[in-house]
Amino acid sequence: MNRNVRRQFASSIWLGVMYLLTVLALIPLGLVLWFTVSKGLPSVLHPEFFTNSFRPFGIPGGGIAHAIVGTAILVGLASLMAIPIGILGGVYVAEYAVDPWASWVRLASDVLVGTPSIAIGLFAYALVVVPVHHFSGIAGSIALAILMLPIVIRTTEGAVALIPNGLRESGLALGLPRWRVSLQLILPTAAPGVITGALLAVARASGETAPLLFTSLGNTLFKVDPTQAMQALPLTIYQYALLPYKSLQDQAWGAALVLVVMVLGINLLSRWVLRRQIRLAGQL
Amino acid sequence: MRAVLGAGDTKLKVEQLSFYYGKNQALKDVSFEIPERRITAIIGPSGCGKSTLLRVFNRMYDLIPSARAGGKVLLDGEDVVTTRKLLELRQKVGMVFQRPSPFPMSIRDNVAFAPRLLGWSSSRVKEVVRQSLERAALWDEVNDRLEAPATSLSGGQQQRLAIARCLAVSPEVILMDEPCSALDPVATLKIEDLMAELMRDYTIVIVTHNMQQAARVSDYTAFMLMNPEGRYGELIEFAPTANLFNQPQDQRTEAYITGRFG
Amino acid sequence: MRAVLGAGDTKLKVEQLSFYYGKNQALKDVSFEIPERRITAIIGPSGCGKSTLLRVFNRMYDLIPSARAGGKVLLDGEDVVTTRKLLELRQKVGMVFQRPSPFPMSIRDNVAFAPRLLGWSSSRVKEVVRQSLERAALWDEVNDRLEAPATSLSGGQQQRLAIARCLAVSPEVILMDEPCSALDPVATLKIEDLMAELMRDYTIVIVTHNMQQAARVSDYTAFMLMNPEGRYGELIEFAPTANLFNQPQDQRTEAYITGRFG
Amino acid sequence: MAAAVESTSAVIPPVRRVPDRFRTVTAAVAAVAPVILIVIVAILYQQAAPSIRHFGLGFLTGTEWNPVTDTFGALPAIFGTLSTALLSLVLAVPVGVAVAVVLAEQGQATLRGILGTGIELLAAIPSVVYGIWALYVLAPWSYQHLELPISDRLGFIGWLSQPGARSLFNASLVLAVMILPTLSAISREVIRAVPRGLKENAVALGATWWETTWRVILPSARAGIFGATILALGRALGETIAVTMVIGNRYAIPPSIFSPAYTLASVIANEFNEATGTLYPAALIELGLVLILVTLLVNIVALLLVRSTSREASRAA
Amino acid sequence: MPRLTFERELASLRESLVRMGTLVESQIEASLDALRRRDGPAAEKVRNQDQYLNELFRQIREQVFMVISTQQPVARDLRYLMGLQYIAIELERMGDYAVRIARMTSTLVALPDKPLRAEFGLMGELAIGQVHDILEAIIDQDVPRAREVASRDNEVDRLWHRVFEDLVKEMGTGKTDTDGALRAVTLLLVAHNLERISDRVTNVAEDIVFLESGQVVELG
Amino acid sequence: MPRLTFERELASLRESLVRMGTLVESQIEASLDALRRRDGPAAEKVRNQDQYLNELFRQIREQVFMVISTQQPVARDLRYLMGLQYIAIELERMGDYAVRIARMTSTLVALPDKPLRAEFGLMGELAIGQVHDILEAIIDQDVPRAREVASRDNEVDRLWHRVFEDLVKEMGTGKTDTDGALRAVTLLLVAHNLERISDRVTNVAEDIVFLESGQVVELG
Repeated sequence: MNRNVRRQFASSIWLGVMYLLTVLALIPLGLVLWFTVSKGLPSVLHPEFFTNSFRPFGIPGGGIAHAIVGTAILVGLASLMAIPIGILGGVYVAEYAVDPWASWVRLASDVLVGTPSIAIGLFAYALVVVPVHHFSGIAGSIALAILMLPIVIRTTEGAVALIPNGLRESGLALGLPRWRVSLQLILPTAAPGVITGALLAVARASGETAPLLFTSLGNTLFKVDPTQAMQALPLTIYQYALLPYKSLQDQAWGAALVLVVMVLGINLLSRWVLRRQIRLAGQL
Repeated sequence: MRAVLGAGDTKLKVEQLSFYYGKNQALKDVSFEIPERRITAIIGPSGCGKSTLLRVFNRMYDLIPSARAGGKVLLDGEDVVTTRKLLELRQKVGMVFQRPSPFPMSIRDNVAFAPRLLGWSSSRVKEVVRQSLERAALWDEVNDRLEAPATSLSGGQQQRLAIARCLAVSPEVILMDEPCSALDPVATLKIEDLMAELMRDYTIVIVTHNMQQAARVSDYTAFMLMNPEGRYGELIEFAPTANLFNQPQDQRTEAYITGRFG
Repeated sequence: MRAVLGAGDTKLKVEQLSFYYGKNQALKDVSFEIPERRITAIIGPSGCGKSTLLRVFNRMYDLIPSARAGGKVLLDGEDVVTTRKLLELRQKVGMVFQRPSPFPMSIRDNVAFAPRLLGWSSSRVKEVVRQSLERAALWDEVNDRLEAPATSLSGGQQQRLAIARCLAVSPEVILMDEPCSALDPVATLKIEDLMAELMRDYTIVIVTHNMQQAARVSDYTAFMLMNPEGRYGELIEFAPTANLFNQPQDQRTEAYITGRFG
Repeated sequence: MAAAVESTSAVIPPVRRVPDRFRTVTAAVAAVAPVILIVIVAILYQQAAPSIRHFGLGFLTGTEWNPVTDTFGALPAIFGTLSTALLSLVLAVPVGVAVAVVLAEQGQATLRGILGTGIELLAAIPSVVYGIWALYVLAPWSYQHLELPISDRLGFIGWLSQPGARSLFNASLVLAVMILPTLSAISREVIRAVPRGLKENAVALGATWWETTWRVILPSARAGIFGATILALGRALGETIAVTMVIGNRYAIPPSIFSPAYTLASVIANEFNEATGTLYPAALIELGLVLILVTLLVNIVALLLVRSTSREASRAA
Repeated sequence: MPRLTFERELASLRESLVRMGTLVESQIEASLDALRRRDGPAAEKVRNQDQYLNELFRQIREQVFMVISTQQPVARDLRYLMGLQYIAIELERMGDYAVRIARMTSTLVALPDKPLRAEFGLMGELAIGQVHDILEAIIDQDVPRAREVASRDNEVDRLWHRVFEDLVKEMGTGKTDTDGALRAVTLLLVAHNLERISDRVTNVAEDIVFLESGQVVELG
Repeated sequence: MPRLTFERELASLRESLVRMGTLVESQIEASLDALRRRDGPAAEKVRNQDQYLNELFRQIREQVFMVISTQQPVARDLRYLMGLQYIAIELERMGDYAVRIARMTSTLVALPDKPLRAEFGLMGELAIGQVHDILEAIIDQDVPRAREVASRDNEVDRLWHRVFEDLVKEMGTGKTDTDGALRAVTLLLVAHNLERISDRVTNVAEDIVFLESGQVVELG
């Protein structure tokens, strides 16, 4: 065979292998979604699943209302703490990128993103639970906030950094003060990216289990008081799944379906927002 | 020759200007005088410090923490290098960049952006928007779609919008940092014509790596080079453009403009 | 005038070439003949399809899935558009891009890249590396550090390395897509001089938005414009460079080269 | 000459800048991130202090974990953590790079968009969902169709014997799925950051798609891909819930990859709420401290690697 | 689109050229006037005025230089500039001829007065008319006019030959003394210079055709 | 760094100019030779040869055009090109003078033979020498030499005045017939043209000074 023909042939083979591996990588996604839906759907189809709270094994009509509300409260509180700080911090890191301090913040954020969530749970436990001597939603939300903070910082930074430097310089060259340029010109321009970051952080926090294990602990009752132990969706799944009762396992699958739909929904939404941001930034 | 008709008074007087990024000297002992209501071009090979020099004039270098300047740059007698009235300085000394960077808002809002933040009355802002767009030779092209996003304009139009935006705060000096290097020849010549018009009212300083452009548009030209030993930029020659391109006084200038380097 | 001395034979014959990106027509009915061992420049405002045209000659457009070409481009009589021998074609028709893009390896390995893929013997590769670097006027600057990473070279050197890399597979035609637009004037003139040297052995086609450059370096010039209605690029005029810049036959060419557009 | 420059530069005073209050405020806010990081380590250290004082370095090498006798050694957990993480890397890296290569190609935007979205959604799925899936679906299947056939044929090799549904191997398998998106997303970015010109140049020289990818693109992205791998390693080390659900939770160095094991994170997750006394929780927190220090180290190395590549890429471009 | 700066430069250059042309015309007129009126001081003035002309010429040349080096004209623009310069060269030469005529007038003034031949008046008028009209052709960028003006060269030529023959005949009668011979020869040279001026007008006409159309033609 | 293409163009241009100069020199030589030998056909040949000269001139002019429009020279380069062109213009004029001399030779051939004055030989030699030497100054880019050559103009001028006075005196004796007058006037014009050639050499010298140094000088 002619050498060039051989080279072309080898290239085609390799291309096929690469695509094959990609498809292979997607199989777990399909399986996870399939099983979550098929096993979770029966539970989810009962309306009381969303309105009722925990019922012990054998008592029908158990639901996850307490977990959904708990997750909402936990994540909501965490967002209130993490998002404003994260955005301001992200603006700082992006706007003063050459500051030595900014690179420390950046490094710390990256490391924080990679820190095992269980360790953050331990930290929140030691920080909040130990002094007040009982588990609480607040402890859980602090743990989640710590988890969210670096994500918000880095995505905000990324979104702001995507804005061409020319925009910043143009603003400053007009004689506008730095804070006006940053907050009234740059940040609005980067808004979709920043929102994406916040959404991603929310999605991530909603799905986390480990940091909640020793902080909000979980609760079988419907609670809206964050100073008490609270249930959350992932906790529900984790706890029910390991129980030897079929009905609770089914509820775990149902909760998993709810969680997946929620998380993937937020995720797809954030991707859509982000795409707009990128298109906009491309035009600048 | 315009340049021969008699120069304007000195608008910017650069005196023994040196500039450092951290420990690295970027400019050394640059001295010359930029005349009012004329176009002054700064040319030289890359790395000669021409952009740095331009960014001294409106203190854009403040963005870089390690930057330091020595010497003086007198704008109407007031030292730019040490002034604490940074915002006033930048309103007086506008700047147009290589990339037009339209703000992500309507054409009108782009021009009105700074005036509004400066708290001007809305009728005044409206007037300023119109005037600035007219002066930037953009009014006729956009007056029927002032609400359209600025990003919908072509590259050349965006650059004229950037000029209009800069005119909106009534600068006296306009600095241009390679304003045409991202544009095609058609848009470039439009900007050049616009510069010739703006010269009646503004002092213009343009940095360009395109020496033909400097020759075409400017009244005065400063030629800079990087000192081969010290690695800092220095001013080699400053003269009326026609003289510089016909009878350069310095060997190095001649070598550069005739394309015989190194 | 070189061009007057008698043109080389036709190397590339473009016949009724049309080009589409998906549904958008990018080129329409372009026909002209590129002579052998001459420098042919393609000029025109941005968006006129000059880069697209160049990328037809070595089928680089194959990288873009939706691209289609109609008509013929005969390279020594063989149609480039329909050939299935892509690798051979690209060895015959080399290309130098706007950005030099040195491969992340040593200077030597950069040049030896393609020869090694072709399975040449190591002694032959060694010889080719030396020859190519010499022809690209880079040997003297790098022969003492062939193992250094190519990224350590300056921009102008990198571009000459890209040329050497392309010479290594003994092309007959060299396409250059704005090879100097990322370089400063010093490096630019070095490349231009190199082109004048290479012309003895290679057919060179250069796309440039800098018409002064086209005027300086080329023997023949093709001027293209975007059709205002159809939004496709078309060839307006093709002539010896000296004629085109002195006595353009088409009004639009004259308007463009004298800087009076639109 | 240089000395002269030096001396003049010494004379020039720093520019008197107008104070930038905006910067001060935002910098202070941003300080929250590093401060938290330090405080985490500090507090964990403080909480682990009893155990550290009691066991010293022997904690790291001890193999026994007995709350009754207050004997705590971390080695089996450390071993489990490292081996699941490394095994998952072995499984995920080739696939992840292949995915990255495919996704970084231009053209066929729709197909690639769908593939890319799919891969990224993999990352979005909460680990507890992976856990329940792994527990009920993946582990049984893997036991039947992977572990049994392999140990049947290769069981004479000790560490491929004793198949079980809850095993180190299955934990690695689910970990591999979980780190795959990290791996491919970062690798894709790194590959995309390879200047387009490199590819065009290689193609223009007559290189085939594979030659271009293998000899030009992947080498350019090498350091970045390595960084992505390390980053994925960090994720794998710290992953808790899914692993806890399938690894079998046996505190011992397993004889085979198909045997149950334990990881640092899952020990904590399982036992912390029941831990009483001083030494037991302190020992668990010390496990957390070990985990966090290891991941810190791995992360920092990875970040430096990824950053150096993107810097190189921007220099080349 | 206009290219403002360049157009401005071109306009100023054309203006300078017209100023130069007007000066040349008046120089020729003045020199012939001085000849007719045997006015030594007037002739002297023509010779002095020439320096202004030279200065104007130098300026135009320099200006062309500056425009070429700063505006990099090509095609029609370059042709136009070069054409202007060629015309300036011709005008400068015409000025020289006027000076020569003035110099000869100085010679003639020293000689005994004798009535001038009618042909001189005619030649002078024709030449001045040609210069005047070619200037207008420059201003109006009027190629046909330029060609027409150039064609009048024949008439001047005819007159020159008549003057030449007559003067030779006059001297051939053997009745001339030295003064007479000097006068005759001087007048001959005056006529020669007028004829040369007319030649130059033809050259200018060729230059006009060139700068407007790019064609190189031989007129006359 | 060289700018290969541009240098190549310049070299070819300079070569053309030298070829043109050589042709002019030989034209002048031939015309004077024909005059001395009263060789009608030779004179005729000079007049025919002029078209080659014109063609060469046209080519140089065009080449200058192309170099300017394609190479965009500035400063010294532009000066050099323009200087070359100015010199070509002067050379072309010199060629014209040679043709005039040849034309006069045709007139003289028809007249009775009489020995030529020595001054003609002298003037001719001087003029040819000047042309020859100024060509070498061009080739060698030798400014002092150019100045020196230009200074020889005075000698030619002196000879021209002597010829003029002698001829006027000769005609003033009243002993000339028509043929004699025609011959005298024709010779006078020959001398005049030689003097003009010498003037042109001065102009060329000025151009050389200009193109080498950028200074505008008045020589002679």
